[in-house]
Amino acid sequence: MFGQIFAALVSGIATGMPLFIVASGLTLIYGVMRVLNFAHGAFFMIGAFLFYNVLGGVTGSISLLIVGLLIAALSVGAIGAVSEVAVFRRLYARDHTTTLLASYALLLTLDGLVQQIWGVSPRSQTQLPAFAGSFQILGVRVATYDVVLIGVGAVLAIGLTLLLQRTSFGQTTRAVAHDQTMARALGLHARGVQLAVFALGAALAGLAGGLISPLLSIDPSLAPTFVVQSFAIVIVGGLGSMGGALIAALLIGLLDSFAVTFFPGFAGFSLYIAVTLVLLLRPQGIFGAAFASREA
Amino acid sequence: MTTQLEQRGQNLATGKTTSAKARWRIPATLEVAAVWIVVGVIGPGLFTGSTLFLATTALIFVLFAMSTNVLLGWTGITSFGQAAFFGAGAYTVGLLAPIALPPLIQLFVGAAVGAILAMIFSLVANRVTGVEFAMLTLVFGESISLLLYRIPALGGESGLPGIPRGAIFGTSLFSDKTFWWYAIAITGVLAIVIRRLRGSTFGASLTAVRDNPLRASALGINVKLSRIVAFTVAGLLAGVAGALYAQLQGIASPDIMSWTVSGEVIIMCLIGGMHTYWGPAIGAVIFTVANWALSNSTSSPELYFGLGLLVIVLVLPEGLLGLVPMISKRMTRRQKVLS
Amino acid sequence: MKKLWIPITGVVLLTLSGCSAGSSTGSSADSTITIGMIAPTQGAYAEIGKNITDGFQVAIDEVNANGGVAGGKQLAMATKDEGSSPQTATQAARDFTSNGVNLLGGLFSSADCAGVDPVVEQSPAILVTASCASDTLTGGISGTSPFKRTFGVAVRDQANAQALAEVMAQKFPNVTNYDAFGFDYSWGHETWQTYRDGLTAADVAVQVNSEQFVPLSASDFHSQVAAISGGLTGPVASRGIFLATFGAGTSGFLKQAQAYDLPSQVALIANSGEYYNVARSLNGQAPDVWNSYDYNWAAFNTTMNTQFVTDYGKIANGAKPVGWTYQGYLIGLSYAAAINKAGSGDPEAVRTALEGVSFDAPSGSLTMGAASHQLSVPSVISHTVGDSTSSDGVKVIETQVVPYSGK
Amino acid sequence: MTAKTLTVSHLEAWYGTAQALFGIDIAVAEREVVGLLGRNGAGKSTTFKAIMGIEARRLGTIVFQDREISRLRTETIARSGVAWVPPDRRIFPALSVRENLALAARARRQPLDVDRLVDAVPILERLLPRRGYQLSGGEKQAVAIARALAGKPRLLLLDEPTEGLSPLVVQQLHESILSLPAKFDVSIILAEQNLQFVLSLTSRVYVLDTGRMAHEGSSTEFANSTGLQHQLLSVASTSDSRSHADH
Repeated sequence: MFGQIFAALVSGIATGMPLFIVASGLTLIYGVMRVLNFAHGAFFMIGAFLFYNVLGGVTGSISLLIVGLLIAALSVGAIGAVSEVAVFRRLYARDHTTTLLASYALLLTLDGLVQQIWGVSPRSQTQLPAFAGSFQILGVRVATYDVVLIGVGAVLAIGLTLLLQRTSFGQTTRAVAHDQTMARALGLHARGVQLAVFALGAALAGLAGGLISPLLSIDPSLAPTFVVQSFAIVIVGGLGSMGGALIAALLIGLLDSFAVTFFPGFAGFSLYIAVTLVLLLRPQGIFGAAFASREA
Repeated sequence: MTTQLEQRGQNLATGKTTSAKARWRIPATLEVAAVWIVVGVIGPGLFTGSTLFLATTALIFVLFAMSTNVLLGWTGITSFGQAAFFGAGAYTVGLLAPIALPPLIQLFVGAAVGAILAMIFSLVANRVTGVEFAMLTLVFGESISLLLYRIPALGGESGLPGIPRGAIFGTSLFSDKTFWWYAIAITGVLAIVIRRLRGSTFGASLTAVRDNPLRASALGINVKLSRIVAFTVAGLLAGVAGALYAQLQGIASPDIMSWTVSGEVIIMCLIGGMHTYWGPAIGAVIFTVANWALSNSTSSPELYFGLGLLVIVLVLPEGLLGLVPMISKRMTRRQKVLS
Repeated sequence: MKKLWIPITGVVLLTLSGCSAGSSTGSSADSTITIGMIAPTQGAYAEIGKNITDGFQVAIDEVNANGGVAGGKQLAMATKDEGSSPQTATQAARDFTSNGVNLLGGLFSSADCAGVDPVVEQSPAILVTASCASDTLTGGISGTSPFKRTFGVAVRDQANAQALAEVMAQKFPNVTNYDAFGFDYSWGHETWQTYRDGLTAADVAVQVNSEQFVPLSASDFHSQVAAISGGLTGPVASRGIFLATFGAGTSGFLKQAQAYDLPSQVALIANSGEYYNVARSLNGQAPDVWNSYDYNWAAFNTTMNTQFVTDYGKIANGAKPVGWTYQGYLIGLSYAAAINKAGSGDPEAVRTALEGVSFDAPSGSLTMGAASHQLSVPSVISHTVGDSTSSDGVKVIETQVVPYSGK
Repeated sequence: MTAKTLTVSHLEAWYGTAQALFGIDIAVAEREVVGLLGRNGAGKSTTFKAIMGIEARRLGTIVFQDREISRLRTETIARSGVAWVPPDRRIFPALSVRENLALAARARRQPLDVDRLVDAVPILERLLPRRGYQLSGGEKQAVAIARALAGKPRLLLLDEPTEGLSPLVVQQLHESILSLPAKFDVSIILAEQNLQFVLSLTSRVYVLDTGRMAHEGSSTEFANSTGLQHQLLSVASTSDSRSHADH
């Protein structure tokens, strides 16, 4: 029994951390611009395809892996920047339905573009030998790459929190997030901040796509798969809260792994149950509005 | 800003569009009836074979889009779960198929199931609004659609095929032409009902709720109740649309419950313009036809569809029908205020 | 109101452009018989759709090169998108018949067939389906097809699972501790059930460790893989994993299982459903897998098979045909044989001719059941492993053909 | 007259389709403090927003330090040296007071001179580590003024600074504002409902009435003319059109 619980705990964290990595960019963008971006899934998918393209399906060395990730993140960041200028910037003043739909339209567009560029055949990215395989800890088998992902997720969570809390960019970002007009009236380049945040959020999606691609079939059906989960994490975590997103992702991962282990019948529902309960009991999310608390 | 919204709200309540300062006016109900009769008569002449079938599909989506717009355009509620109520109507018809009830009764039951489901959901979810509410509707829709695979009676991925169309007043709906007339009659009656609702005090109270919930409640409107009623009405009409759809297609399948369908119906409203009566209807027709035409004429319809949608969202915030006041304004008033 | 003409004009233009796009597929000359293929051309299953239509194209190219059908007539293919729902598939079928194309083929999903079959039944058209292998759609069990106008060339899902169970029971009688992983819909559940019953019937004392079912659209199986990995019991030689998945589900599971070294901790991984394309996509890293489906290119040592593999390679950059390609190919051969037998492309005549028609195929002579409307295709058990030195990254270790049982 | 800091000519502005200002003229000299008076809704806040380029569409010319700014973006106007203190203060709640100040200084590429700000606004010293949401109304006002000054502006637009403050705090504020032009080399436009507060701080006043300039003259003259006061400010109420600022 203990072994099972421990195993579920470990696999829950291993399930949740990749979700956090995907959702972190979405959380960032939502926190500053209040945009729930459907196209985030397409950003993720493009990251996976680019990573595959750079490395040709084989991950030779750790430096190549890093180069691949950088290229995926930077390129997708650039796509994000273009989307911000071409689409989202024009919609910040509009209601959230319009923005959601615009991002959905962008998802469709990018999805179609990916099919045009890469075709429809699924691809596969081989794992770096150093990260392949698994080891045992307290009788529970743990995949080496899961440990890598957990590490990356932790670094991202800490790094993003420091960026937002400790740097001048973070201060400016939080000011723009809370009150764009006042920030501009002080002389802050709100538009520049929004552009930077959108690009950074997209880059995080691209990074996630590259990072998680060795575990997935890389094909055009990838775009929507993480969108609903990422939305759920942003909502459950408390809109825009990075810490909340981390906890929400881990919570959803743990719920899923415990459901799979102990209540297989509920497995597919765990995400929905979590979201429903959190929204009904605490509509502002676990860490409601911690990013930039609103007075109203 | 507020005044503009107010103005729009009043226009909406009285059924006027900003452009139409017409000296003469056809009664709104008559206008709707006339359009439906004209379309109904022209339809079978203009369309044959599979295009008539497509036109019937479009007609049903017109009803579905109009029902969704009760939330979206009238009340300002975003729901990403309307497919659940549409699907509920369709599956009701599928489950009733073995009993061979008359088609109209099937529609009534489908409407009731859609309405009850929507009412229960909105009662539970009532304390949440805005994006969170939209998220909750998405989760609700996805959970319901997951149930289709878990409850064996609902047929899993194959759904409930082989639904007969039945007969009405002794006339079989088997041929696509008779079904067209049937669909025209049902959607026409409901379109008139929707038109009347829109001009009623109920419609006006929804507009007030949309524009300013605080002021609405200060005016004595029960905001929560209005939202629940709007949601229930939308669920009821979506249920009818879904039931019709199942009768037309002869199958209730799980894909109609997917969140993409919920997204598509919102897109229909947006394409046409959600602040006009005709907007969702025109959006539904364009969407259905464009979707069909694109899927067989290009290898990546998503690309063109996405681009088209982006253009509409960015350039025509009030949808295609937003063009009408834009053009008439440009014609009558040349002078422009510098911004 | 008076400005309504703008959107209306738009609608009319769209309608017209749609009509012109669709109407190019009518059977133009008497010397050509057009068959309308419905298959996914976009989205997640577009590659499968391409496999099906490519296989069909190879068949009619071969037939046409050999002098055509019914006294020199050429076969031609028109395609429409199956979409992702029975509604789009049905609309495609209606569009074909409206344009006078009444010989239809293709369809990937059983759910879509469930929607299309009744529509075809009420139309002048006939339909030969590709991978719609659900039991309810053919006369597989009762011996009589529920639809007079629909025929099937795919091995029934349960026949494949049954064949796999028989071979596994014979080769691995000691593998008794099973974990199952499948798509959470009836195909997944029934395939696993059939396999399990098949093992039991062959006197294997099956013990089920866990059953994990995931939505068709899922791609992250961390929890399931971890649960299977953590729950393994008994010696390695007694452990087996059964996969009731295909496509991205299979490859995602295998990749995540490899991260847990799962393949090395079990004696066998068995999968019922098309797998070769998945093995190929894994860059030579595919684990050792036993699969059961309609076809493997290495299974048949006949000149016709060699011809088929060569001809397909020409249009597919040297790629090997997979089960779906083979199904498309069999649709072409079925139609060619039936049209020859009927002497014309008249749908009613072809329908009658299809019942009981026999023809040579890569796997030997096949017969379309007169009542069951089911082609007598054998199952192929193939044992493969990833091989980065092979041209397509897969090494076929062995194959075994399990004849059509007729049930 | 001394050199002009700001010259507003024929300023018109709109909220959506509704015109709110109908040709306003204002001139402010260097280190001058002028008052902007008017009934609730007369257009005082709109004038400030129009100068800052916030929300309202506008026509006319606004010359600030010899530069036409009426077509510039808000942030560019702010960077050129105009600072705005809105009636609702709008302190960033999640940031500390020091961060609020640092942000404003950095936006204008100025070093943050906390001592100088504390000198002008003494209560600032103990507030520095607090977060925006922890401040009282008077403290917020003090921080808002300090934040505006942190970027070393040449023109300060103070909108209803005494709104909702206790008499004691108003007194402190009075002293602070009095010292600003000399200490910070800044001109001030003070929009207020509190007539005595304005008249004791300014040399000249402008009085707005329903979007039009109704009176312009010296503060002493206006202080002595009860007729004018009655005519232009009679129904001054305490609540204002705060709802506009929330968008």
